[in-house]
Amino acid sequence: MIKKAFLILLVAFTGYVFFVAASARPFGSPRVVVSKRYLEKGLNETGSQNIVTSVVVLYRGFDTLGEVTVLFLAATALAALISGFPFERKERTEPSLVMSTASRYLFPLILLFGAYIFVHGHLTPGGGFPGGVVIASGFLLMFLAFRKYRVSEGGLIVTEGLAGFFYVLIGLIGLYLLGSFLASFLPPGRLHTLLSGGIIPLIYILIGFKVGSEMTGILRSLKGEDENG
Amino acid sequence: MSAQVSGLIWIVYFMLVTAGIFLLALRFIFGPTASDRVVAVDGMTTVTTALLVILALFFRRVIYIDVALVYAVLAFIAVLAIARYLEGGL
Amino acid sequence: MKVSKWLYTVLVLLLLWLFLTGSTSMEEVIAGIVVSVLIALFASDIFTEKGLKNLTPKKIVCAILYIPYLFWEMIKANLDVAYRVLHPKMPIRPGIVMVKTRMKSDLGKLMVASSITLTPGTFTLEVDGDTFFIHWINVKAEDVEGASEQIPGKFEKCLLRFLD
Amino acid sequence: MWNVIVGEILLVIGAIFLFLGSLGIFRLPDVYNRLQAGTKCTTLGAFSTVLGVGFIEPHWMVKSLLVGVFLLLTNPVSAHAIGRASYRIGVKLWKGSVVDKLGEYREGKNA
Amino acid sequence: MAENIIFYGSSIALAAIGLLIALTRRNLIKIIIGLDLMETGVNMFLISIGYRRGGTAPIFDIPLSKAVDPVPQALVLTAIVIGVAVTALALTFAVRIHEKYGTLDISKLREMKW
Amino acid sequence: MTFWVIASYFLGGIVAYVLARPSRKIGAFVALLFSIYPLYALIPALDGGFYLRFTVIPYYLHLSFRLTLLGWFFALIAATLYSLSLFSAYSEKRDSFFLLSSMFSAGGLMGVFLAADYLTLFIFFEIMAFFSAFTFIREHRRSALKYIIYSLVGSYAFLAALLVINRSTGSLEITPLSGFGGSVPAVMSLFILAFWVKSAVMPFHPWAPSAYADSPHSYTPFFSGALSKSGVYGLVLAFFYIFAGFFKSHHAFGYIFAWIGALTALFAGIYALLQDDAKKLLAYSSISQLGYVAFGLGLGTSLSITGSLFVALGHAVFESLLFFVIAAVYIRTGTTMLTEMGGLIKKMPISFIALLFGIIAAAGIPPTVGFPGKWMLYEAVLEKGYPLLAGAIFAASITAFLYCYRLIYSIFLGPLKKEFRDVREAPFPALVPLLLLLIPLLFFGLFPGYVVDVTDSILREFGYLGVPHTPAKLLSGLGTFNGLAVGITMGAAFVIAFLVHAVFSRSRKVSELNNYTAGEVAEGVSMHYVADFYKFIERELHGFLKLRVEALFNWIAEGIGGLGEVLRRVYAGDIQAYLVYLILFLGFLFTLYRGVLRW
Amino acid sequence: MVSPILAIVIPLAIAFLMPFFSALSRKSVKWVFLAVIAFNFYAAIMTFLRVLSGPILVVTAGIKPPFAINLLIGPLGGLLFLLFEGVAFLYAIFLLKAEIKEPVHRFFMLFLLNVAGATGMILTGDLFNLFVFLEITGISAYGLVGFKRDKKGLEGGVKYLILGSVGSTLFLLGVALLYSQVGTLNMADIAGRIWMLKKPTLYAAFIMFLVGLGVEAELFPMNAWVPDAYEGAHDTVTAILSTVLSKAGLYALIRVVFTVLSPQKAFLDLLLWAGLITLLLAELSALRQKNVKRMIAYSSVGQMGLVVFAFGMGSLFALQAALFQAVNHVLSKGVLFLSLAIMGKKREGLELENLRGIGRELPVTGLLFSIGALSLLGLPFLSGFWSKISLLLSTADLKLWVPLGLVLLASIIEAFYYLRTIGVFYTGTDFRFRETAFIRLLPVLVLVFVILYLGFRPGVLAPYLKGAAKELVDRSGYIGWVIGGLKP
Ligand code: NA
Ligand code: NA
Repeated sequence: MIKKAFLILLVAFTGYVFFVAASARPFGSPRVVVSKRYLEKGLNETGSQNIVTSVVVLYRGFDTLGEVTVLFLAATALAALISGFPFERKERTEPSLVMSTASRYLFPLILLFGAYIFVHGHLTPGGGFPGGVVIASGFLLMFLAFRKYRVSEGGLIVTEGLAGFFYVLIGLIGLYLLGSFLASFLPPGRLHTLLSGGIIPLIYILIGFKVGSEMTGILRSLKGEDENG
Repeated sequence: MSAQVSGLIWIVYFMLVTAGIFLLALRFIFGPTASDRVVAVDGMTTVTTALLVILALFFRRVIYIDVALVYAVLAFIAVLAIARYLEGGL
Repeated sequence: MKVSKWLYTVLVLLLLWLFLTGSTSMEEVIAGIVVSVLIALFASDIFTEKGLKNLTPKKIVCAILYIPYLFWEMIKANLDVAYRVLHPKMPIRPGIVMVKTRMKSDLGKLMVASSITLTPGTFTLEVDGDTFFIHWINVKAEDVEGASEQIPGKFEKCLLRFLD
Repeated sequence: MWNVIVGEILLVIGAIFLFLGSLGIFRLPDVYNRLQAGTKCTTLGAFSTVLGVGFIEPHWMVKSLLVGVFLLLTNPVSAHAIGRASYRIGVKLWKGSVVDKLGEYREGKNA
Repeated sequence: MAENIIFYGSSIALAAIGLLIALTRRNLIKIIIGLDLMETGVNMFLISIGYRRGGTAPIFDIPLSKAVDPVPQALVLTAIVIGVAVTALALTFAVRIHEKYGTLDISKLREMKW
Repeated sequence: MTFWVIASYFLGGIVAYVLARPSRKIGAFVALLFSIYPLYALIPALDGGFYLRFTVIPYYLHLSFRLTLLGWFFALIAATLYSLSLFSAYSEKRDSFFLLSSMFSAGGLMGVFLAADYLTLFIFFEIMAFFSAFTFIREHRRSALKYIIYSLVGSYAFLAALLVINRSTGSLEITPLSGFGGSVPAVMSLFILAFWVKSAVMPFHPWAPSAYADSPHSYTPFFSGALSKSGVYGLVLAFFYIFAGFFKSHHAFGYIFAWIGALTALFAGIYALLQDDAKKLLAYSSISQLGYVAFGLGLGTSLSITGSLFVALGHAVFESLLFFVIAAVYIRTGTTMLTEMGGLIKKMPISFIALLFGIIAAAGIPPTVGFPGKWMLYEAVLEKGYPLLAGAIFAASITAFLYCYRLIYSIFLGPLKKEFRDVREAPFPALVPLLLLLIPLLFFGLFPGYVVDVTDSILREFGYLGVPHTPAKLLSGLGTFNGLAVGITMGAAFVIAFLVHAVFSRSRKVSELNNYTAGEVAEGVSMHYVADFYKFIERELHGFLKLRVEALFNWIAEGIGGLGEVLRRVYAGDIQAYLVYLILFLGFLFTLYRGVLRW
Repeated sequence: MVSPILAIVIPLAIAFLMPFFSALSRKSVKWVFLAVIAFNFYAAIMTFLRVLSGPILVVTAGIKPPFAINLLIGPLGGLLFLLFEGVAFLYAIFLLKAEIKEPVHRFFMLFLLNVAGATGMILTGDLFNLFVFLEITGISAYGLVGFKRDKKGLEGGVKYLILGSVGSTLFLLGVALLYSQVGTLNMADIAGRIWMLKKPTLYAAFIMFLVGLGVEAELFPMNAWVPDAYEGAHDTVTAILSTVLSKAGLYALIRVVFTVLSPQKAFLDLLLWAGLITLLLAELSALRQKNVKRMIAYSSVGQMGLVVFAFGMGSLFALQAALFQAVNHVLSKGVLFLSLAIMGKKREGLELENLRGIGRELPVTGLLFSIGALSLLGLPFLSGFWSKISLLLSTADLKLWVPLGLVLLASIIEAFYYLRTIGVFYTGTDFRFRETAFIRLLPVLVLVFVILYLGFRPGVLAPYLKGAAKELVDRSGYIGWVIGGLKP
């Protein structure tokens, strides 16, 4: 009890002091240095009307490649760690008919919605990551609703492998053509339409595929295979 | 450009929804069973979805509706997952 | 049949796409077609059983007519709940009753179950074959046996026309 | 401007039903009754809200309705899933419940 | 100052609660949840840094007079994905540990000490 | 030339390591060849030295060597002893790893004597310490580790001194420290600690008995006779060269050091009496002899320094001779325990003769190399007029008689054990060092002046006057010692005594196997005198002997170990504890910076 | 001309494709791995040579810093780059004959990404990008540690994961704090605007960075995961953790403190004492360890402490010594862990008692182990001696007598347990000679060769170390490279 109280005090103290340090900055008027330029020039420079997207895919695109790698890494590590795990659940209940039927009909719609999100990443507050997650959630729905629903591992591997590879390839094309990795070698295009943003939609589509297949792969690994299917 | 919504409406709307969320939170906290909490969560997701759409109107940004849609999809699947977990179907 | 299923799926998806984008510009439509085609390639089997046969004019009209009916039922349901919730004494007599459905297809059962849930005082707790178990918020003694007609019956009349 | 008026009314109705749904979840006695209230009222409340938004900003109607339709399609399913799971793991009916056909049915099946 | 307290205070409180959970709970899953909360707190902090009074989402589908800082949003996106990755991995560890040790009690994981 | 004096050992070590894998004898032989080159190079000449440049950031460090007379004196001793020890190693069929480490240790020692700067000195000191430990770390890990830890404490103390000196003077060259800014006594203490430890002068001796006893028998002579001289070398450098100014002006320092030396000589002698292991006995004897050296250095007069250097030389000769004898005996008997031997005189006559001369020298009896140095030390202390000190050092010389007697008696006299009935004389290579060492043992005893020629030059380099002498004669303020005359007298007396004994002896000759007594012999009870030879001393000094400084050092070591045991529990395996540490550290940092963070 | 960025992105691309290679041929995986690492090594050599004539600025997305992420490879980065890729290359050779549990291709994917992550950490010029690479390195390391999926591996892995993710969360918090006040994430840009920071924020950010990165840099008290993770991990994994990973964490810490935040006296003092305490505690803890791998793990922690201590001194000389010591630690620990891996194959478990006489059985391995250990102890004419002596000389230069004494004390303790270990390795007789395959010895031999070479020619490193140290001391130079006028 004393230990717990001590820990609470310690954490509270840490939080308090940190709050003091954090709130030293006057709130609501940040010292905008780089983002000022993004907001002022980003639209014309990159062609993406969603500035967050242009920051994610271009200005900080290298981060995003790393981010994709992190997800890939987690999927890999997870698959490695779970490998050989005895999934010996025998007493799984069957999903209800209502649920499985609903899932069946919702599944393509959710996939489409996911695709919509990552295709329009430069126009709406979406992008490859949420789009990919929505797609994976569609697969999750199927896993939940059908005990025997299967996703081919080969398909997932091919998708994520190629998506990742093409991502790097696009970066390398930029390096080759413009001397800079991930440089946008496509024109900004017609603003506010689907065909804008240079390489941004391209990359976001790849990310969507990659994230979708990776998250699905993670779910697949965690689901395991029970003896019925 | 677009029509203004009366301030009173906002007040009424947000007050009611806030009160609702508060009640749901109470149910979530007091349970008593796990199912009760899931029911509270499920209710909350619907309320939140509505709230996101309303916020789109409040800020006059249609793009936020996409957010509401994503949220609705994910919340639905999450609730299903919890339900399946509860009945031992995972 | 396969092509029919696939085409049907593509059409539905493309429609949804257009709703989502809210635009009919060339590139959006093309993108929509590409996406729909891709998804339909591996999802059409689970999405539909009858394919394009779903799209007869009669079925479409019935489906559209079903919507206001459902809404009317929903509003009644909500007022009912409002009454029970707001009433200080909470006048409820809950219980679970068993009903049979006439719907054959999965989709039909789903629609019936969902409709039941959204309409006054009832919600579908469990489905086993054609037997539905309904949680009823205000069970009257005489209802327990005649529930089958009372609850799903009213939807089924309508639903049977465009689903089964 | 009529559309704004309609929209506002719909919004208020939506808010009221959302609140009532929450109140139902809070007040009603057991999981099953709470689900009754929760599903019906919140769904209608949300639908009313999106419809209202669609009226106020007509350009948004399609998209906004998509949200509503999605909720309409999914909420009964999730309520069903929760209710079924609760029953299966043995969450008791409220003591004032009058009949439990499902319990009888399951007993008959097991016997 | 009020905004300071709301935004910073709540994100730091969230992080602190997460930390406290990680420090006091014995169950590995709960510890992972605690860490996740901590991360969420930090992400909230990051997001609130980018806030500007009257700012809106930096998406130029309409002309904007004032947008919030897009950079923290991009950062948080990355941080969230990373958090998901770590959490997934951590949960896998939990699964395997439960298999090998028969428990999720973190204090039983002392095969190697001193 | 100087370069090859050192490099020859390292090169030879590697070559011998490789060749000894197929054949140990070839390896030992090659090692011997490589060890003879430095001897050959050292005997004739003193050349200027050389520099090796090692560019190390952040400093431009270089290794430099220089052959000084003092270094030459010790280097020659070391090179000789090392070559001799390889003969013995040849008989013992030492393996490749031993050859490598012993060659490297010899190279390290050579580097110490030839170093021209502190860093070089330190480097070779380290090499010497590590590789001498490696010669026996495999068989006797505990004593080797003990030895290396003592050495490291010393050499790191030296390193610290080196760093201070470099910080103050900006140079690492070994030169007298004048106008030194820092605290001289502190630096000097650090500096001499290394050499103090290495020369095993009390109280830093505890490593020596176990290390000498446990090191390979063929290596111990070099270990004791030469490696310990690196300590003497360093002390001489410190007292009379580097810190000469301080040493001259602070008489108390020298006086105290002389006392430390005298007490070392005395107590180590007493301890030597009580040992049952011949090598331990010799180890304490060695410590005792180095006590004499320290004593002489502490007195700080020309005569005493000369005496010290002479004792150092003598010690190198007779102590290693004695160890070589033990090695030879061990080859045949497989033991070094005094209580397990006896009566070997007829079986191993050459070894007996060598041992006899060795103990005569160790006891400080003319005309051997053991006497002149001690004579000079006695003269010096009397000249100085320190009667108590003189008493202590005389008492020490009595102990030497006693333990020497015990040594020869236990091994060669008395009854012969049954199991040694068929023992033969040691193999020839093991006898070579015995025979060769007898030459300097007698020659420098008869003609101490040749040694004093060298020491005089050394002293003059340090600004001291020499000791008046002729080849055979030494002059002190109080008297004269003529080695040759004494030698002739003693020799004549010995011949006469032998004749008298041969002619007039009436004693009955009994077999060495005779147990002297008839009747039942209890098995397992040693009938040999030596078992309880000096037990009475142990009884009398019981309380005092328990006060061992070793216990203090062990206590410190165990304390550190125990601290480690406690501290490693910080790593408790509990992840939440780890998290708490992290948060505590955060809290600590906040507290540390509270002024800045304003709370 | 090879762009240094390829050393990060090519491994990523190949890691993405690894499952294909695995499907084609299970054996090809390790060769592909070796080939990629070889490419990285080549890139590192090329970059190192180019850096000699001036720093390299690599921009991404075709947009000049600070508006897009950039890499900056100065002398420090070049040196570490070469070191990391060289060591990784040796490990890749070593792994050719290693026994690895299934799924093998996942192991190599993780390993590859680990190397790429560490490379990214040292090359990047952006603070948040550093965080991303920190996570890549960390997550791959968690996976690698737990890869054996036995009790020890899982335990070590999860402990590392928990501490590591708390650490990186704190680091992120630090980044957030900095961004909130300077509005930029480019390290050079922040460095140039550090005056904009209020002091509380500067200090709070420092605290976050120190604690956050201290986890990876193995600083006390954030290093408690180290022994457990090292003990539980596969041997080669332990080697890369101890050599490359810890250095990457250290680099991040040093870069942040010296370049980004400006080296305040208060910060440096803290580093100094934290390093010293880490050193002492770790050495004391190692003293009574029975398991050799765990013992070396503690020793590794101690060495990191020593390096941090040296960095904490902050003088140009001390920084050079610290870098030299870090290089030597990489070399020695590589030798120790790899040769221990070879020994582990012959015996059950790595308890000291089990390894009796192993030096007789594996004479070459035993000898290499001994040389590695002796270099660590600072035996003259091994490279460790020179770094230690330069470190001590700079300690003396700053008149830090108490720390000097403590470092020497720690060295004595270290000598004791290493020599004890070597002694045990050579104890006993009559062991059958069964030396391991040459291909496994080769990497160790190369490392030992470098140790010996540097032991006799320590000066060859001098100019590079000096350049690297200058890069750390001269902040304005660094800022100029990035913001000023280096042509991309
Ligand atoms: Na819902
Ligand atoms: Na997390």
